[in-house]
Amino acid sequence: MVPDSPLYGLLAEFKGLDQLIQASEKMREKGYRRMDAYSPFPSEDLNEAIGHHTNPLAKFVFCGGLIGVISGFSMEYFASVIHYPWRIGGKPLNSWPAFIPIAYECMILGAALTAVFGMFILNGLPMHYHPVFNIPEFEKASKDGFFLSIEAQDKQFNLAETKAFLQSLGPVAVHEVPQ
Amino acid sequence: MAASPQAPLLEPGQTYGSVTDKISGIVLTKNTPITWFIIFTCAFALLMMMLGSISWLLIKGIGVWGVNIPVGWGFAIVNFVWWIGIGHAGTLISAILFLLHQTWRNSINRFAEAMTLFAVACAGLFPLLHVGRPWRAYWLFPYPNTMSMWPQFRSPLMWDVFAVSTYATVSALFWFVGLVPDVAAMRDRAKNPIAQRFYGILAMGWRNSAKHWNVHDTASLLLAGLATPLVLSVHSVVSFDFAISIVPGWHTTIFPPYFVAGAIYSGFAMVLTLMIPFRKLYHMEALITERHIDNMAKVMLATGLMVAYGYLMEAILCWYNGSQYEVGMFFSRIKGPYWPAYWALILCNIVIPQVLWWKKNRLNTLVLWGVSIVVNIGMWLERFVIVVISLHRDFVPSSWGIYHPTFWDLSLFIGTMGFFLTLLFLFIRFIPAISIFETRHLLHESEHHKDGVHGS
Amino acid sequence: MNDTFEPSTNFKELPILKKPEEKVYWRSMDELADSAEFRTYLETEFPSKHDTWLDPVSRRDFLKVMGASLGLMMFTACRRPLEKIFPVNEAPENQIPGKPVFYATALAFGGLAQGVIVETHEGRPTKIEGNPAHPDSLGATDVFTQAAILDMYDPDRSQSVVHRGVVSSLDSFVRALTPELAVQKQTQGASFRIVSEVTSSPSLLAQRAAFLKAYPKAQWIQYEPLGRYNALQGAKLAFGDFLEARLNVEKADVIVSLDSNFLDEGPAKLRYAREFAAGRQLTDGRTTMNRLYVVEPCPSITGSTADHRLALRASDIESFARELARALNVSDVAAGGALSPEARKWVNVVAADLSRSRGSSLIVAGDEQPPVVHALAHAMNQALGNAGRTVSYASSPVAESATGWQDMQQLVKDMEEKRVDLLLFVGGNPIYDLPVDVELARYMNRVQFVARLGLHENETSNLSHWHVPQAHALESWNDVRALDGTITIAQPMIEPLYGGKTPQEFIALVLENAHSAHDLLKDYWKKESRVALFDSFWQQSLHDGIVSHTALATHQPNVRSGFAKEFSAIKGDVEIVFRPDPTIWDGRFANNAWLQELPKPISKLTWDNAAYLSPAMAKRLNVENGDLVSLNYKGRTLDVPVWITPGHADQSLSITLGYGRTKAGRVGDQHGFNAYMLRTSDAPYFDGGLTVTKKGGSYKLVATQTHHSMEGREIVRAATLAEYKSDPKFSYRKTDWPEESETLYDTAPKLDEETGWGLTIDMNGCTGCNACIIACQSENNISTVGKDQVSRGREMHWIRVDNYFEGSTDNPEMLHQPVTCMHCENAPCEPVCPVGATSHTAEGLNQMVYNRCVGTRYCSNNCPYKVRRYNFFQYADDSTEQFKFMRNPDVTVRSRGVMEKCTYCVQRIQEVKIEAMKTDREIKDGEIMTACQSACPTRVITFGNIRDKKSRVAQLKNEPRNYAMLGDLGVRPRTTYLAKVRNVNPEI
Amino acid sequence: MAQIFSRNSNPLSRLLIALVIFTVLGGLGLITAVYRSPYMNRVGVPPEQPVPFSHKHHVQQLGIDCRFCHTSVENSSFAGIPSAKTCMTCHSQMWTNAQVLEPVREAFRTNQPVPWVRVHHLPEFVYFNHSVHIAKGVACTTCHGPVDHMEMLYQHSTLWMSWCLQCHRHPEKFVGAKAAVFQSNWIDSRTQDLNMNIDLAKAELPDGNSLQTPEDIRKALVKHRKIPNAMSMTECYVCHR
Repeated sequence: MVPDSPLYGLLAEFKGLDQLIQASEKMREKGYRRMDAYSPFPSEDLNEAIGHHTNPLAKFVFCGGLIGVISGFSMEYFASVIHYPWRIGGKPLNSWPAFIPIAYECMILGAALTAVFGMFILNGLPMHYHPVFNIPEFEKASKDGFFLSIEAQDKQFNLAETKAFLQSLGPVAVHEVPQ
Repeated sequence: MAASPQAPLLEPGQTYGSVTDKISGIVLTKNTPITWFIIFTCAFALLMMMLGSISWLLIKGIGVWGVNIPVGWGFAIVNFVWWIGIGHAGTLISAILFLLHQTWRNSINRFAEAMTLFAVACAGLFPLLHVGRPWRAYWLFPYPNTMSMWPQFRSPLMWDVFAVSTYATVSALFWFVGLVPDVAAMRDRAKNPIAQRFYGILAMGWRNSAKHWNVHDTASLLLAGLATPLVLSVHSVVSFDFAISIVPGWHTTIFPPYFVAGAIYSGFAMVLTLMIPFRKLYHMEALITERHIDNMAKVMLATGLMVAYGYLMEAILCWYNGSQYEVGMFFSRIKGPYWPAYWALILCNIVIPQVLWWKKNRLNTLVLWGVSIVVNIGMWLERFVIVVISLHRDFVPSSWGIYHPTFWDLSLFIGTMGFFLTLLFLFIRFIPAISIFETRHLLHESEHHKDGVHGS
Repeated sequence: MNDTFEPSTNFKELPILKKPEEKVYWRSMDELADSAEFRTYLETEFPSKHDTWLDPVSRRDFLKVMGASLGLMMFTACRRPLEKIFPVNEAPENQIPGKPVFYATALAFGGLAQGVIVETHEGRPTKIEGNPAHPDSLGATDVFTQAAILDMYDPDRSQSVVHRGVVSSLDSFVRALTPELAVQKQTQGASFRIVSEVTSSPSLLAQRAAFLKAYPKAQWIQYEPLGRYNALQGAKLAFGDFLEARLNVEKADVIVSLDSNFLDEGPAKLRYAREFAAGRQLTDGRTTMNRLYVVEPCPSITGSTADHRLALRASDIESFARELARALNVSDVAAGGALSPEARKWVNVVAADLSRSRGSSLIVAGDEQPPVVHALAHAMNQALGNAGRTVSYASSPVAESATGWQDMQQLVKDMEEKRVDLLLFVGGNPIYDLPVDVELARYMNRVQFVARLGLHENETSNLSHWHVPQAHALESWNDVRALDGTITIAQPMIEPLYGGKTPQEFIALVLENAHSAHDLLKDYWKKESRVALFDSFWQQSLHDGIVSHTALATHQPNVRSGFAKEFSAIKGDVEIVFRPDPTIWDGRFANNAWLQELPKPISKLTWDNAAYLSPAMAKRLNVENGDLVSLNYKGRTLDVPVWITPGHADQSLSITLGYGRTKAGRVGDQHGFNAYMLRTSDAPYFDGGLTVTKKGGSYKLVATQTHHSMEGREIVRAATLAEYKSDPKFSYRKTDWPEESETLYDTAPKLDEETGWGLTIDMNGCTGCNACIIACQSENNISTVGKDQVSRGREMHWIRVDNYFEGSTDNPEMLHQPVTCMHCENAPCEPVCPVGATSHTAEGLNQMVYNRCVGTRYCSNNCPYKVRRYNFFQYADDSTEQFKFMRNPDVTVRSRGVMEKCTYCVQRIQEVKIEAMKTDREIKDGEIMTACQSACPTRVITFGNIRDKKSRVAQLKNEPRNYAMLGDLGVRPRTTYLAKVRNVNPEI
Repeated sequence: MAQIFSRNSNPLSRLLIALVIFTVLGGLGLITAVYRSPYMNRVGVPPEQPVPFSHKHHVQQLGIDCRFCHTSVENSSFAGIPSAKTCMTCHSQMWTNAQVLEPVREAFRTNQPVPWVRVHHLPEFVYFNHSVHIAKGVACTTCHGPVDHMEMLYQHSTLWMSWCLQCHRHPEKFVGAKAAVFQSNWIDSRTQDLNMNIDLAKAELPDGNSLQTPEDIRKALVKHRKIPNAMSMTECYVCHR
């Protein structure tokens, strides 16, 4: 880490989830927005508190599935009815009941792919470098640590004040996070 | 079920830290248990045998197997269906139980999902190898070509191609999504720089932030929602390979449900077969408690009964439709040249598992382990009965024949087991076999459950 | 794993014009024959099992090039004989490359002619058809004739003159022979013997006369192990002369066969089978049919076709014949031995039935029965006034061979006493197939000079000083008579592959007037024919395949009496019966893979013979199929596996000759058991005094069909004539014919309205002779797979003849059913193919595209008739040059991992369709014939356009007996069957 | 824990992902391109021949008819390759001692074939029949291209199954006047239309003169010659047996 580099923001560590939740709520009341909270397991209350509790993934997935099923069936239809029709066992060219399974699988595939890649994109992953990793204690975030970060970009942000306010929320420690 | 006041899902006295360290410890430890090396070596040897018999098959042709006319499908298809079926338990545990908020799944789903992947990998080999000209197998995929030819989409085998490949892809992605937070944890625990980078790259910079968790939860939920119908469809499609045909003993509408039930049955059996030794080997009693074992045993018993119902229905339907070919096929099952296979199947899948009615048997891991193995055998026999017995005596008596598996049939089958175990043991060695973050979550909830804040 | 499947190391890409970087040019057969690769080809495993990752090597490019070469070479370098020959449709000089040319010729079998028409492509014979103009073919062929094509290309044929095992040359042979001849001239050939196969060739017999003139004290013996000596001697007994009985089966209403397999054995079997079927055809409103009684020990094709069959020990046939003759008041016939009550009843019933139809009945004696039975048959026919009506007599074209059996014994005696110095074998294999007590082999070394002319270097060549390669019939100029004497001038299709000599050429060397066979023959006929315009006579004869007006005159001899005065019964309670093998005859076809793999008509065994016995006898011996038993007979022992045969006479054990060859070639060696080791000169066909003991241990016998019960399913439908008359539609089931409307798929593309191919098989005429199987194999380049693969259920025949038993196991009814691809309109195989390798044409063909097939075998699983065949290995031998020449260029050779099946001979359909399209004309009914159809002796297979109501096949499908096998599955098969009708006699 | 990855690892990883996607797609594209290139199917690449025979010279300049050498094209599946004799009919008179013709003379003397290199090569499982195509009015040049402009003969068409199917699905786009099948003006000078001699076609049709556009004429020709419909013409057995 480079101490004299410009500041990314502040990172406050808390004792437990409940404290983190309260702190996050306080910060929001204070008008801070560009924050994020870190906990070793998902917690809807925390998401509520910090304000990350909605996302558009479901809509994307729906579209993905729709594209999948349509392209799947139209491929089958084009192949067996339009492009090269064969007489097969006295069955119609457009044997749509027989086309259902493949169309169905295509739908699932389309939807699932959207879900996974949507997740990564919405989370801005991969992002192997992130300032918060500069703080050695942050390692606990994937074990039993509960953190709250405020970015310097936040218009409310003022190093001294913010730090002081954070201190008032009873954290275990507050770190300055370099870029 | 999670809320019921019975044996806990976690031994008391666990903390976020302790569970994290315990699980990641398995992977990050310097000293791998010697048993791991022993089993891995055996598995690897078998894998080599598989490669050997595959090469022989490719050099010589399908004829090295016992298949013939009328029995055009032999071990290859039997094993394919068997492996696919085994795979299904993983998806079921991770997806369906997830949707049903069965929190007890948490400590076993990672393991089960991994099992799914590897089972599907084994299964996927067989359709490819059993075609006469594997070097032409790409014709099974629709792609623009200079022949302006297309696959024939009415064929259940085409449905298989799509179903199985979709299934493999989706399970792999689902598994990876669940894995990301844990490899992040590994990244943070790892001391050795190579390990750090390895897990670091896999973790893709996961930060456990509320933002991440939020989207991650949605994604998991959606994937579970997709995987559930997928797993049901896959084994239905596999059953269509038979149900769509006109062969007596294949041409029946009960196949889809009863194949799915059978798949889950064999899947859970396989989970137990692997989980029980694993639990012992890595002293995971704290995380994989008797409760898990008991629940899985119950699921096995239930699905076992469904399968039994399936067999009964087959007999009744065959009597009911009264077709002489169906009746003939049924009698060739119970007293034809392959009668031992049929009766052994009844013994393994219906009679023996009834011991699971008694709790003490369910909790006696040794008994349970034995039963689970028996069920695995039984389910393999079921596929053998369906594939071979139905084919060997169909409509025209002059063409009746007999199928003798050859050495290469067996070696390939056993070889895939080696393939499966090799992958599994690599997984156990390098990837947290139990979902860490879900265990933490479970711990958190159970604590709040004690002071009655939350319930699940 | 079986070791017959080791990849052959010397795989060579065909010489073809393909890509610039791999220019290899094929010029002519002899260049090829001399090349080193060619020699190595001959070493390759056969049937060669060659694995390749490639699709079949470009066989047809090779032929395209051959076509090109022909154009380039103006036919001179290709192995067409330089002599002018005259094809059926056009002369070679205006032969069109890429188009087949057809030539008429004849193959000799047992010395008598089978008239054929041979299809040749660019000078290579590829397919044999019957010659409709020939009296003993009538357009049909039998299995041996069909398989001759493979014999000709057999890579194991002898390639060069051999002297004491060392390759030599014809010149040195002649040089060695000349002094010997000189010596003989002094002694008038006193110690000079020639042993040839039976022959009716006028030119060869003329040479024989010339030979005997030059060497008055010499002998020329005509010997065949299964020569029809009994028939000739029987005629001698009855008429005092070697006459041939010529049957007119069609005219006969009641036929009694005394152990005669006349539908499948003998020179005129094809004609007899045709007439027999015609005599019981129930189509076009006919309701009368002939009735066939068969009395025989072991089930034969004739027996299985009979309306009534009595299983009687061969030794009791004579007694039966005597009783029957007495019942028909034939004068002074001594009574035979005691008969079973059943047999007695038979005598009375049959006699009554015969006398009801005097003049229109027929009694036939089997070639395996002693002369007296034949004489009795002649006497009975005369007594019934059949002579001149259903049977007529003429002198035999092979009369000169009548004493061959005894002559051979005399020859060996002479050799033993050193009275033979110069011995020439012209074909044949006496070392192997002489009776065991005629010890030729033992005294061979007492002869100074032994030479043999033969197709293969076989057991006899081994013990001869010289071996000279013989030209195959398809490579030879020859003339040969049919049973009725009609002469065919046989022309070669190709010059001898290995420079073989014809018998005429060989004898010419002896007579020291060496000429080419062509000149010899032409000169002979110039003298014989005495026609003004010889050239036009010659051309006409070659073109037609027969020389007109050469049939021998018939006459009405009187049967002498008193030949049957005394009767001597055969001792011993268990009898042994020797029979010709239905697929390899006396062993001469042992190296023919097609015939080895062809299932025996009744047992369905392949690649082996066995001891056939009745279920009852098997129970007493406590043996199963394949268990080894020891046969003790006249102090000799042979261990053979048994095959339990329902309908076999009890206390009788029959075994076929021709197996157990030791020097047949790579295909024929070490298969089966050599029954000649038990056969003695005094009892050539059967004898009592056999003791059978279970030996313990067993031998792997391989049959293509193991289950002979129909399990109550209506696969083959049959009724009696009475039932048929009362209900002509007895085989009709409504469920077999689902209405067009009975479908969920009414939007399916409709099939063509003008043309729809279909096939019918009239079970009433099918004798189960297997001719269709080999015809199909030859036409469609079907591979043989070897015993091991057959045992795994992987035989490749596109058409099979199923054989079902009904009724008691002691004497069941037997039903033969040929099964082709049914070309179902709703074919179950089609929807399950993932790559669309099998689909349907508008004209109703279920097409199978080999080059698209990936080999999932799903189609075969879903085929209710199980007519699809699969290349589990690289069965097609793509490394042996000869087979590339042999194959039909119009049919793709299937590679490993590919499904194949009957196509209704689509290549023939396409050929005709294209010709018709070119001139926008209609295709005539009967213009397209499938291979099985054109081979069928009884003409029960009919192919054609079912949409054309006037076509024969459409009419047959309207017959009341028409039924669809497994029609209730709703697959709407295009191949349908006409149910079988038996003309039973209620009194039995 | 300290940073494992440097600051610029983020753009790097994104770049990497993009790269992977690109290589996969690009790779597939490349394979397809190569497979369909003349390098693979030899279209337009004249092979080395033992004798530098010029179709241009013989057809265009000397005006020799196709059938003079390819004798069996009208009645056999195989068009026929001329024998040395055919060559010598003229070359015994002209160019009698031209070095290039030595192989031909040698072949004529020794009765051995001239080792021509096959230009149009079909797989052995494809059964193509020249005569019926000629009979239905598919001109030589429709498939063999401007042979009369070829110094050295090369393969004009891909001979892919898809290529065959074009015509078997839409014969009305390809058939021409029967009288013109052997004409080498493979582009009609006036209509600039492929193998379509309007006048001859009209002459051939009963109601020829009532028709105007080449399209109509071709449709009429297809009907007139009873060429089956697309679905029958694209059945497997038409070409594979």
